Amino acid sequence: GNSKSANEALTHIRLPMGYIPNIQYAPFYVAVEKGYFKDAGIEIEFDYKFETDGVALVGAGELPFAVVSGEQVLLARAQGLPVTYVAAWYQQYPVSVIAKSELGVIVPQDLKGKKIGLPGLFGANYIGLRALLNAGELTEADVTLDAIGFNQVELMAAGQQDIIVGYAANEPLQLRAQGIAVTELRVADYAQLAANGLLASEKVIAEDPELVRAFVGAFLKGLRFTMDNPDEAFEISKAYIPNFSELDANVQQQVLEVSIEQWKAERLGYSDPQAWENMQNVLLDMGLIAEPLDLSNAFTNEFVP
Amino acid sequence: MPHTSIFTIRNLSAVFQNDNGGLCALENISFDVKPREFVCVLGPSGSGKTTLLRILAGLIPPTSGSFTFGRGEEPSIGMVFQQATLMPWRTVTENIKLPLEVKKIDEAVARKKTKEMIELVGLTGFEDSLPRDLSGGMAQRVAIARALIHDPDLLLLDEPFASLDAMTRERMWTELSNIWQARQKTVIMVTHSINESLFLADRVLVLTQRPGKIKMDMEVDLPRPRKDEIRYTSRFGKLAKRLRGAIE
Amino acid sequence: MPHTSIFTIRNLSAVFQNDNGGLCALENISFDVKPREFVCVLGPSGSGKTTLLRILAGLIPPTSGSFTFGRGEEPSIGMVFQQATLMPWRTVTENIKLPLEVKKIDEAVARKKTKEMIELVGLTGFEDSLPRDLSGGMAQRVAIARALIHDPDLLLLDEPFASLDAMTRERMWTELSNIWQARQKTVIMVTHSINESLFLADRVLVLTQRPGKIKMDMEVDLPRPRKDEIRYTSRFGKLAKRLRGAIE
Amino acid sequence: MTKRFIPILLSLLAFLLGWDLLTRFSGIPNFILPSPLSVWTRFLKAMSDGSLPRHTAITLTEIVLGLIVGVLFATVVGYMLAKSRSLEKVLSPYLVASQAIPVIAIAPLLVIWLGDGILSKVVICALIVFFPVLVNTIVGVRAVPTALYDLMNSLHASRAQILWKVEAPASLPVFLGGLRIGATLSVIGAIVGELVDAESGLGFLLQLGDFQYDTPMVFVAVFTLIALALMLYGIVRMLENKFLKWQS
Amino acid sequence: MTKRFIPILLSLLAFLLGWDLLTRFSGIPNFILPSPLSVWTRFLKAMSDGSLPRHTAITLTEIVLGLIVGVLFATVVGYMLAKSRSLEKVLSPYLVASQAIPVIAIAPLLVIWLGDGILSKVVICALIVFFPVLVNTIVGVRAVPTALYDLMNSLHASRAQILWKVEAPASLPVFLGGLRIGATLSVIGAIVGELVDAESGLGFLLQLGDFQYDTPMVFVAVFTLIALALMLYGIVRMLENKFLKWQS
Ligand SMILES: Nc1ncnc2c1ncn2[C@@H]1O[C@H](COP(=O)(O)OP(=O)(O)OP(=O)(O)O)[C@@H](O)[C@H]1O
Ligand SMILES: Nc1ncnc2c1ncn2[C@@H]1O[C@H](COP(=O)(O)OP(=O)(O)OP(=O)(O)O)[C@@H](O)[C@H]1O
Ligand SMILES: [Mg+2]
Ligand SMILES: [Mg+2]
Repeated sequence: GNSKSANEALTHIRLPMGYIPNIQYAPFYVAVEKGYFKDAGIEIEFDYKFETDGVALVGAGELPFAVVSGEQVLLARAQGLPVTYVAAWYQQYPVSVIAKSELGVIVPQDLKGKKIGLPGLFGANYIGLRALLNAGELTEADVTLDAIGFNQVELMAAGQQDIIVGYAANEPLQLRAQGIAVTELRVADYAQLAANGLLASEKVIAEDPELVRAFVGAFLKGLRFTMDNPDEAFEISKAYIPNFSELDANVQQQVLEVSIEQWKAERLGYSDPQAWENMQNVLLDMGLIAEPLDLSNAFTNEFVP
Repeated sequence: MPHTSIFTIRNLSAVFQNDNGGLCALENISFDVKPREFVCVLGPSGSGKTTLLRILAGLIPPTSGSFTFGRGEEPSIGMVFQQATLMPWRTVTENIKLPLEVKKIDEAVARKKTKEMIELVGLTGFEDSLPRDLSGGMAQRVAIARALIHDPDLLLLDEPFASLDAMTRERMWTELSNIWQARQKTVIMVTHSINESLFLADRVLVLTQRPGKIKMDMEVDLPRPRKDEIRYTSRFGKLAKRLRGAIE
Repeated sequence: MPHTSIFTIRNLSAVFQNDNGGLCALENISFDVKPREFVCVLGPSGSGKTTLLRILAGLIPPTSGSFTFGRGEEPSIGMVFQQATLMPWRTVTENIKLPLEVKKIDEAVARKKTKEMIELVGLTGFEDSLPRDLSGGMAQRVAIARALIHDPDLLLLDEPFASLDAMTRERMWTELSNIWQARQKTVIMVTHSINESLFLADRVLVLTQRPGKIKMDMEVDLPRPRKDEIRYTSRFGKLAKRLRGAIE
Repeated sequence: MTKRFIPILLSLLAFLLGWDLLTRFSGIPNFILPSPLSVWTRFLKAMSDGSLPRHTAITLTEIVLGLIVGVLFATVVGYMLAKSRSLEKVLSPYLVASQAIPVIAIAPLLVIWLGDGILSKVVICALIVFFPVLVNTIVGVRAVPTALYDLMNSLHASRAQILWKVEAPASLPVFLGGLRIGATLSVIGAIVGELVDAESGLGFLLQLGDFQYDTPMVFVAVFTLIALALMLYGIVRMLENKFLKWQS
Repeated sequence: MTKRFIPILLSLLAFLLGWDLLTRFSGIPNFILPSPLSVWTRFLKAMSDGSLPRHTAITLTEIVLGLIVGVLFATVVGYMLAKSRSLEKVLSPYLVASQAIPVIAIAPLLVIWLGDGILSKVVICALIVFFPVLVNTIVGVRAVPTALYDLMNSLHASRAQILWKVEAPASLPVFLGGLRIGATLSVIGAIVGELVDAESGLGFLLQLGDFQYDTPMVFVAVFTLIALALMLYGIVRMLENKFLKWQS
């Protein structure tokens, strides 16, 4: 019921996405194309800058919202950034450990004694890996970590890495498309962790809660539509992704499929408090935050319809 | 006998800082120069002749002593340095034209004047040559032309004819004499040639070994215009002998 | 009359490329130099004297013609350039010592020899000065010392005494004569001074205006050692007059 | 004209051949090191769909603006620092510091202060261009021969005349060296800015290609960057050929 | 000695004060622009837990190795290119190209070919150092006065002697300018390498601090980088003071 009349000025929102234009952002593209944002009185401008810069700008009150991954919220709050997670998008933590099939890595315990390539010793990949190791009752000392930058697919294809960490909706699909048989250990299968969603500044929550509600609502509509009509969503997204024609349409379709799998929830947008507890424990365990936070400020389901 | 000097130099000293307590190049120099006077400065190598010219040109301040211009205002200066000091990126024409550019003389006038000067110093045909393509004497002639082109009140010449052959040098003497006589100029010229100084100067200063002091200040009372034959007169011989005596 | 020449120059020409078809600096030069001969080269500014020396030193190739060394092997060369050409980062001592370094002479020997040369050219007290702190004549004396220090077979001197005062110059004449007589040296020296050439040379070459050709090749049959008084002899006067005639 | 380019063309052919052989026989998969042909095909595609020209235009605009701003600042500041050692002492720590700060560390500050638009990219590019030009301006101006200052001062030239007629041409060789470095680095400067805040430009294409595993696109972007760098470098070389003719 | 640093200290104080006031009154939150005090506190912490020294040591090792490799290559290649214009024509497109390739574009190739250890970081650092040193080596060697080559050739000096006794000292001012730029950029070079595969070094600390929104840590890393850059810059300035005394 927040839709404003068409001739009223729309609220312009610049939204840091944290990654380059990608089919995973289909819900956002759908929400634009279907006019959900417009109906909510919002005009969206996508901004594909680094994730942490987006969070900092939201924290500084320069921007109202950002798309972020779960751990970012806690890390930011631990440093006193006044930001709150207002809608869950991914219900599953999107990271996987990917191994060449011949290694027979089926359960986390199989990683013991192995060398694992990951982009760097921080970031979602690292956190996901640690959660997985925890689930397998392993520590970092039981494996060899090898920081290789965002070159996991290349190095595995070149035969230099046999086990890597990556995103479930990306690296395994790319590797299989290259004809490399891999098995996958999904973090989400072993640990329920707060994952990607929408972040809002405390400022906008305090000053303009209706905007937050409208924004979340429009996004969730897009999410719902995408999950219900993946093919149409796929078609809609094409225009938003530069050079889409160059990409392997099959792989892109799979990316969307796998992503939709990770979005499924009984109540779209809902944050499970347990997932936040778990995430906090992982971060505490890793020493990335020093002491437990008041999680009630970190996320809210208040704006989720 | 009071006279209006174009400049007055009193107790001038110049000391260069170095590691062992400073090198005294000039000590207690005092002299006056009258307007339109042609003064030659002689002295052994390292006696401070160049230093004196540099002080007079205002390029370095004296360490002590004073030097004042008669009419209060600084005269315009034409200087020939001991090294030719050409700009390597400028052609002969452009190098000679420099003083006119600095004085913001109209380009067409400047071109014409430059052409005359090039003829005067015998460099026709080399107008567009770069300094690196000139012989030593040719470079020096460019420097002479540059010093004369803007018709300065005061000429400061540091061994301007040192690397010229006898014939060219004598032609230059005549030209310089003519210019000096025709226009209202004061000239101070360093030279190592006794002949040159007697042929050109009204007055010759001889400096001592370092530190340079004035050892002799001699009027040259030879009649003008001085032709080549004057060298064989007894008056010339006598003056030359006095100078040679002072230089030893 | 056959004689063993230290080098032989035949039909030498030098042309410098320029925009209008090349500038001919030397044309068809032929002469022989005997071992231990002292040759002076005179000629107007721009007549190719420096170019000739540069060809003899092997710095530029002649455009045509040949020049061969008598005994087949290249002699070691000591050269004084028209500009002093000192290395600005080296002190007086280090500049003078350079040829010994190039010849890889033992450091202690080199130091001693350098000290002697510094005394010879009257630069005691300036051993550690940098070139920028020297007067023009002092820089030239450094260059002279550098050309002599390694006792070369062939001296190529381009107006080496041009910026020296009369007294220093005459002292240098004597020193050069002594060195030349005491050691087995051949000297080719460019000068603008008729006196200088008659005082020092066995033979004087006079070049013409550009393009330089040999206009005169004159033996100087004055007895040695030549003292200052020789200038007032009639033989000297006669030779001087012949030279002056050739130069005009 | 055409002949001069033959060795370059040959080396280019050799490079392409080597690259092609590498992709064929090294076993490196195509999506890591694409073949020359696939890059060429991708290039044609990116040209025909207009994406490459559009993004190139954006990056080129940033580069040109960044270069202009960076070079202007560097020249002015460099000149001031060359003239004042005490100013240099106080400022240079900050200038060096500005070069050691990774853009990633201050990206949010840049966005807050300069916004998301072209300004931040221009500033990042200018910052990278700044330093080489600054240092070479200082080195170049410091090396201007003092003799030329003396000449200009003797002519009572103004500060501006000294700047334009002496300091600028004399320091030009070293300055243009700095510009060569700056122009080449400017390309990376603009890309760095685009990588932080990717929405358009070749940096965006590059990142997109990287994340989309569209390696031929990455190589197309890289070759476009190289072409831009070569173009800018070529322009500076042309300036050198034009203005430094006197040097060679 | 102490007096010379007063202006620097004063400017540093002013900088700290300005920064502090900025954080207090600009409204920019602490996690974007931390206060000096919070950075200092974080610094002490990072020192006491040993993380800062450890990561700094790693980065410093990369920088030093990268500098050595980059400078050595640049000097050798630069010298060769300075001597051969045709070699320069063929090679320089590739050298320029190497500077326009963003590391991100070839990161997979780098890691495949060089591994993910210190080698790839040293190479990236060396690549960035290379170019300024290369260009300034070329510019410096090209500007060596031909007169000094003539001098050395007249002494039959060997290529090596010409290199060490003339070319090296004469090109040193410009070369050291290139080194100043290279040393300053080397810091960023090492960091860029560390950003590609972050596991240790200041680049890792920086990225970790960024990830954790621990902005004071980011600033501690940045200030450490600045300190490293200043140290390297200072070393080059010391070399300049030592070897270029003759210039000032
Ligand atoms: N810039 C300088 N720094 C230090 N000492 C200097 C400087 N210029 C000249 N001198 C010293 O001052 C003394 C006088 O030098 P000056 O050039 O005036 O001599 P000069 O009479 O012109 O000699 P010459 O006939 O050889 O040119 C010399 O001993 C020289 O070493
Ligand atoms: N590198 C060069 N390039 C072009 N032309 C040159 C070059 N060197 C000399 N010349 C020309 O060759 C001619 C002879 O020059 P050279 O230096 O040999 O004369 P010189 O007899 O030594 O004269 P001076 O007595 O003036 O030193 C001159 O016209 C000069 O312009
Ligand atoms: Mg002098
Ligand atoms: Mg000559």
